[in-house]
Amino acid sequence: MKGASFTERLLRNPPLLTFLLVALVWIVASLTLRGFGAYGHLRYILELSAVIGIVAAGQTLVILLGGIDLSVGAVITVTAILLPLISPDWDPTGLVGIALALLIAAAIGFMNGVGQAFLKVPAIIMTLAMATFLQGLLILVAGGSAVSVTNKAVILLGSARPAGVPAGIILWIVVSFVVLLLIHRLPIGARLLALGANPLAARLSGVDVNRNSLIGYTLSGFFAGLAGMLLLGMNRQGYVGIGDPYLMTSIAAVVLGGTSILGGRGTYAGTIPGAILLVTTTALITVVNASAGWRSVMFGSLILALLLVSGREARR
Amino acid sequence: MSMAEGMGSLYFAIQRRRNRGLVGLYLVVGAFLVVYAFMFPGLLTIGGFSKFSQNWFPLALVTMAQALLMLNGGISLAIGPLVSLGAVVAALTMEGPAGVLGGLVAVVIVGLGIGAITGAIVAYMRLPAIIVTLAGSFIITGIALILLPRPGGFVPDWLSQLLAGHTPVAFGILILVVIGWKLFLATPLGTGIYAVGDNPVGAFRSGVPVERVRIVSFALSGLLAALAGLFVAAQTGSGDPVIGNPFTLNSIAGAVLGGVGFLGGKGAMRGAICGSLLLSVMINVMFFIGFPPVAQYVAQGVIIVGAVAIPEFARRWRKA
Amino acid sequence: MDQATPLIEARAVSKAFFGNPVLKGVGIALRPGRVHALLGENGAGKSTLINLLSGALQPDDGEILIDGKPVARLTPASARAAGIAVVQQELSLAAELSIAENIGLGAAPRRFGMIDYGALSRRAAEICGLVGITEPLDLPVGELSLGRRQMVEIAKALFRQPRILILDEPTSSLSAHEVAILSGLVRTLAARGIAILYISHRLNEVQSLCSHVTVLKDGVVTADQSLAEVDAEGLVRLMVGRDPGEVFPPRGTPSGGEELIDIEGFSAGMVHDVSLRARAGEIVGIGGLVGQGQEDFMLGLYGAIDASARRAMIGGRPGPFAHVRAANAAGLAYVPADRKKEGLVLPHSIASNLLLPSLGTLMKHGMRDRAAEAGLVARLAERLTIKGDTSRAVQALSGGNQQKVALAKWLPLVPRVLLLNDPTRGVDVGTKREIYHMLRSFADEGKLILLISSDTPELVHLCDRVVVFREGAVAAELPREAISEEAIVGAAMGLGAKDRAA
Amino acid sequence: LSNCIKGDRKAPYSVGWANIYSVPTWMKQTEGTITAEVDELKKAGLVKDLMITDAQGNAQTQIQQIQSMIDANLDAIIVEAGSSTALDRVISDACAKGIAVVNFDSLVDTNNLTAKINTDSNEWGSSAAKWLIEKLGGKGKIIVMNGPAGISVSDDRRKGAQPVLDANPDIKIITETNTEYNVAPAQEAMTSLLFANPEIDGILSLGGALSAGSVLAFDRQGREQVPITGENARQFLELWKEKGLKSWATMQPNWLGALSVYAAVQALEGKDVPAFVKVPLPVIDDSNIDGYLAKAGDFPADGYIYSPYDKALFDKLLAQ
Ligand SMILES: Nc1ncnc2c1ncn2[C@@H]1O[C@H](COP(=O)(O)OP(=O)(O)OP(=O)(O)O)[C@@H](O)[C@H]1O
Ligand SMILES: Nc1ncnc2c1ncn2[C@@H]1O[C@H](COP(=O)(O)OP(=O)(O)OP(=O)(O)O)[C@@H](O)[C@H]1O
Ligand SMILES: O[C@@H]1[C@H](O)[C@H](O)CO[C@H]1O
Ligand SMILES: [Mg+2]
Ligand SMILES: [Mg+2]
Repeated sequence: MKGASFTERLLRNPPLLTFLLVALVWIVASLTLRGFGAYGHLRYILELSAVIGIVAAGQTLVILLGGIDLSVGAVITVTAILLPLISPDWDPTGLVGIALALLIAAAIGFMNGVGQAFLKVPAIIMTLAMATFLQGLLILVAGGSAVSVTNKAVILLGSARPAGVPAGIILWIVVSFVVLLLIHRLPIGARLLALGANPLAARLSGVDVNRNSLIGYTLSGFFAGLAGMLLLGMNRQGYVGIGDPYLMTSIAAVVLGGTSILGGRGTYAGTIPGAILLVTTTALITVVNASAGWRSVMFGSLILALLLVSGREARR
Repeated sequence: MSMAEGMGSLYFAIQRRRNRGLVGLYLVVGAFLVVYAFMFPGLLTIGGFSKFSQNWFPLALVTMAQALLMLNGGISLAIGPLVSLGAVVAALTMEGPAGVLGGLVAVVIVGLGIGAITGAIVAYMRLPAIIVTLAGSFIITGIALILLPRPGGFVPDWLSQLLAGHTPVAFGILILVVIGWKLFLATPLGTGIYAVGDNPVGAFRSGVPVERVRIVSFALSGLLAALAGLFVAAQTGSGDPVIGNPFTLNSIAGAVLGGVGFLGGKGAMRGAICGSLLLSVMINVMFFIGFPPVAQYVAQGVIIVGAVAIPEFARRWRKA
Repeated sequence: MDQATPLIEARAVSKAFFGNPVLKGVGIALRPGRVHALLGENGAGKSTLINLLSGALQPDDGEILIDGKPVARLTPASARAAGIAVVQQELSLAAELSIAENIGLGAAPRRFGMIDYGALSRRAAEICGLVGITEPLDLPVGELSLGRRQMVEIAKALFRQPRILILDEPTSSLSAHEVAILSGLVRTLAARGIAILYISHRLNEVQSLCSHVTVLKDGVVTADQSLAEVDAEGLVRLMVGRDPGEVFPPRGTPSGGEELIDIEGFSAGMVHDVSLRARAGEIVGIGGLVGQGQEDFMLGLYGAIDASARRAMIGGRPGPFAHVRAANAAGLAYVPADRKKEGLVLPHSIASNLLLPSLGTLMKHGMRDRAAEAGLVARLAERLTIKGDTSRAVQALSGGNQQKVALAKWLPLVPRVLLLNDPTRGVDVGTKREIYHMLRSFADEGKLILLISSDTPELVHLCDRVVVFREGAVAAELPREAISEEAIVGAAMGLGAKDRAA
Repeated sequence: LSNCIKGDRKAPYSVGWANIYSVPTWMKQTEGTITAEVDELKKAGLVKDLMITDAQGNAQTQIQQIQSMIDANLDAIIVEAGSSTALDRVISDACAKGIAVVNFDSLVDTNNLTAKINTDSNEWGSSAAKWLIEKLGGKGKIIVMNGPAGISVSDDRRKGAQPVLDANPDIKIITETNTEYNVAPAQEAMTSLLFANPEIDGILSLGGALSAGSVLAFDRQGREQVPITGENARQFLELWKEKGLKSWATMQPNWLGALSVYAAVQALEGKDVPAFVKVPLPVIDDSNIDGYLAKAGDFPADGYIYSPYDKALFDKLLAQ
């Protein structure tokens, strides 16, 4: 559009805005806080963001299609605990274990989709119940204790740094590439968006609601599994509860990135800086010397302030 | 003509219709209550019923607080922290010179005030409620922790006895709250909650003060959550800065179980209240059946899905 | 009467959206007792002007006067206080609230600060009687058909006892019967001294009801005159600015093409035991009072609701279809009546909406071929004269242009059977003409067109055959020679279609 | 007779364990000691069944579950409290019904119960602080790692350290953290702190998993380890050995659970159980760490290596 000024265009581009916000926070923080802007630290922030970013990839898809996935935390935990347990000894590469674990994660997502599509259970209830269910199952399987990983590929994923770039970040880049393609360059992306914005019109336009919901939830399960695997690699240990912190953060990253929580509008391009923003904020608050209460207040206020900038366009 | 029925009959006819989609849920909840009463006949005594309803009461209040927002097209992730803050404020003020009355006033102000501020941010800045309240949840938790870094404070024993003793006062209050809600719904502002939730533009053009409705619903929701906190303080005799946190997810679960839609304008409060009752009675039934913790988690997941899926299937089956 | 002070007047108002001017120095004056028509093509700015007059939008420039006095800032509330009521083109109802509550929304009688349900019930009943709403007042509006919701919308406006009543395409989804009721009502209200602004694309209505007209074109007023000496053609000329030519295309001779629909004992929703055969090259009209199963019939054919049949060959494949995709695969396309709820993904761009059904057909290297898609969108926009940037949200289009998008999106799939549910609802006369000619040429190309219409003249002049539904069954099937308004209405009302046929 | 005991309950007894949250490994291990003890007592004909509830972290649910245990008229209730104040009233109710109530680890404020069994959290904090300060020669910059805010255990440990820190003004607290008692969040927080603080002389960690997370953060960032306090978490003890840390640790024995069941049954049997059973805190240092590590294989990877226990030990502790 020719009429629109630069700022106007910027304001209408939540992903870009969120990216600029991240840059701004980084610059201000490194000028004021010793050590914050160190290359190593920023790299570490990105590495942590990768986990959130990958879970939030699935969350983005599901939210775009008008749903929500409250089971991602549980799926991460399931993957992180099951992967070491099911990696067969005869496979030195560890890839078989990974494939199995991701299959399980995707199957859980698929079940969520089935609940949605065929049992007509609202997403929020279906996935919440699934999380509770998995919690019980896990205690049963793992007896509630942590398992250490010996899977070669997973350890490599958590520790390798080809050309100084942590493997987790590389994985995230790949995921981003795939998800952005999926949303913007494949028919399914447009179908998910249409479903999220108006399921009835989409159905009458020949979009198969059930099938696309199934695909969306399955992918969400898959990406949560992928994140669980990365987390396992970074921690070397999976335990019950390891995925819990990623539920709310994955949703927050999506919304901070300008995607409508009601579905039908947004892109993963916003989620990426959204995830970085969240981790950055947490890191900032951690180094402030204040009581727990004050730190909590500061964290909330900072999120709110960032939202005022990046979330402006996300009106209903 | 049939519609020229008597005066109040329109009101009751509207009410009757709202029950239709909820029959399935009523049956599920009823079945659970029967099973529970069968296993624990003490439920049917005054004392037993009192205790049961006291344990359900705060969940019922927060579910109403959540449903109120969801009907209006909003949602709050700060319900739990607000319960904590309500409990903290009650426990801190009631032991001071302000006394119980002062404490009550303080809790009411805190609930209404925080709710209204949140509502104003959502309504005027046009930010998504889910993330505003997520940020709010950290801020409110922080305030509760600053006010009362560790559990403590004090609520006079007579108040605890009154609200959470061996009489069903809490249940009575719940009924009053429901009546209050019905009265509110019968005000133009109350009807506006549905209209704004369903079709904000249309409501605006019909002369409904959309922003004011949003703010009022957040304020009332905040009030309910803070009052739930006051009750928790009375029930436990003290304040705890983190006690309310789990209520957030439970309030959403209760409301959605009760058929309240995510997008606004869909559902009824009675459904939400029923949903919260199911969540509550489920805990007792599982205990009396003697489920081990693992089975409790699994069963809970299955029951929740079933409670939504079974009525849906029944509906489809009846239609076919 | 024209000398009286206008109850409301807009002087030189302008309005732009995101820098695109929609109204440029427009003036209009509504006087008591006058039915004033506001005409203009789709997107001319009629609804926008109304939004200014009712306080829903603020003008960028110019002023609004009520009773001759300028008002600083008109809001919906202050407009209502000044006696202005609007029947919105975009329905402003809340689905979960009852008919009565909707009617009273924002203006309900109160007692002790609460809605006085007794008084509401009485007054709403009175008005419903006036406009012919017979459904129980406690029924949630969400359970009503589009046409009935429109009636509720009208009742809602009347409930406010307006001095100034603005009707934005009030009849676009009404049946003939409902239109008659409304016309009578409008006359009565005007006789009582109420100023009425009437927007419609049905020029016969305008002609019979209105005494004055303002015509908008490209954001400016091109006519502001009495309708006294203007005849039907003159009206069209006023609006289009030139001679429009025949509205309805000439009918050819039915070619006896391939049989594309052959159903027997077909049931779906409220439709039961319907039999129908139809061939390529035909335009088959489906008439009847609103809500007699016409829509269920189409949805059933389209696989969108459960259907059963003793025998069904649809598009050359055995039906009924279990899914929309199966219907699409058989060459069926469906254009719903409620374009906002069912036809379009409003917040998405025109381009995305146009591409939705054909996603996956334009692929390159396994990915969407953006260039090909852009070409397709451009061709469709051109063919249906959808002007402007196709990356705009379809929401921002005027009603008529939205309808074009809802139709155009199917063309790339080259459907053989078009199921059209009131496709010209709210479409301006010029565009209507285009659509009629397009439908005829589709038929000539060998497509079969099933057309539900609430506009009886459309059935009479466009269709090769009309099937009239009543209570979920076919009440009459009128061959070309037998089609007339009387025959259709008669059959629809259950007045001896069979006797006549005999 | 012990507190709450009325002498009209007869063996075999039914016992309830009201757990706040069953998921953390510490809890799993503790449940193991409880079920093992119950098996013993069953053999002795003293216990007939054990009911376990899991409040899923919700103190409000825990109240409800304890109420159900009262309703079911269990003979003994073992409580791992989700709030130091919230359960006071329901526990008092149980006590009034003659139920033996024993509370361990995470304690409640009320004394209306049969016994509280715990180590001394204040002493935990002060001993840790003393050791660290001595190690640092009374001077240096330290970071304090706490468990979750608003929880009495973490709060009590921190409080115990305060007087010691006050007495040593040359010890500077750079900053404090609050995280769950889990490795990953602790490691994440410490990593950020390492970037922000080039000079750190010691870590006052008040939880085993927190210590492990801290050590891992130092290790991953290639920073030289500093003196750190901790707990008998297997992972921490192993890191200590592996990295040759300068460390000190203590232990919150999981068999507090078993001891609680044992104490409850003793009380029901008419024995005199002291109202507060103080379990001494052991010191783990370079001199005895090998003894702990030798048994590591018997414990979960993220579990706690607790010292052995037997009836004799229990009797001795109960005889104080
Ligand atoms: N909210 C909006 N944002 C952007 N553009 C808008 C908006 N509302 C209307 N427009 C544009 O303003 C122009 C006039 O629209 P308007 O709805 O007033 O037309 P109309 O004359 O009522 O058309 P119709 O006969 O189809 O109802 C259209 O081009 C439309 O795209
Ligand atoms: N209308 C539809 N509704 C739902 N899913 C679809 C639809 N069309 C295709 N898909 C599925 O979406 C994914 C990508 O779509 P794509 O169009 O490339 O597949 P396709 O099967 O080649 O499509 P088509 O059926 O149009 O030939 C595939 O898994 C495809 O099966
Ligand atoms: O619809 C609900 C139910 O009637 C409930 O019992 C109270 O609030 C109303 O809004
Ligand atoms: Mg219009
Ligand atoms: Mg129109």
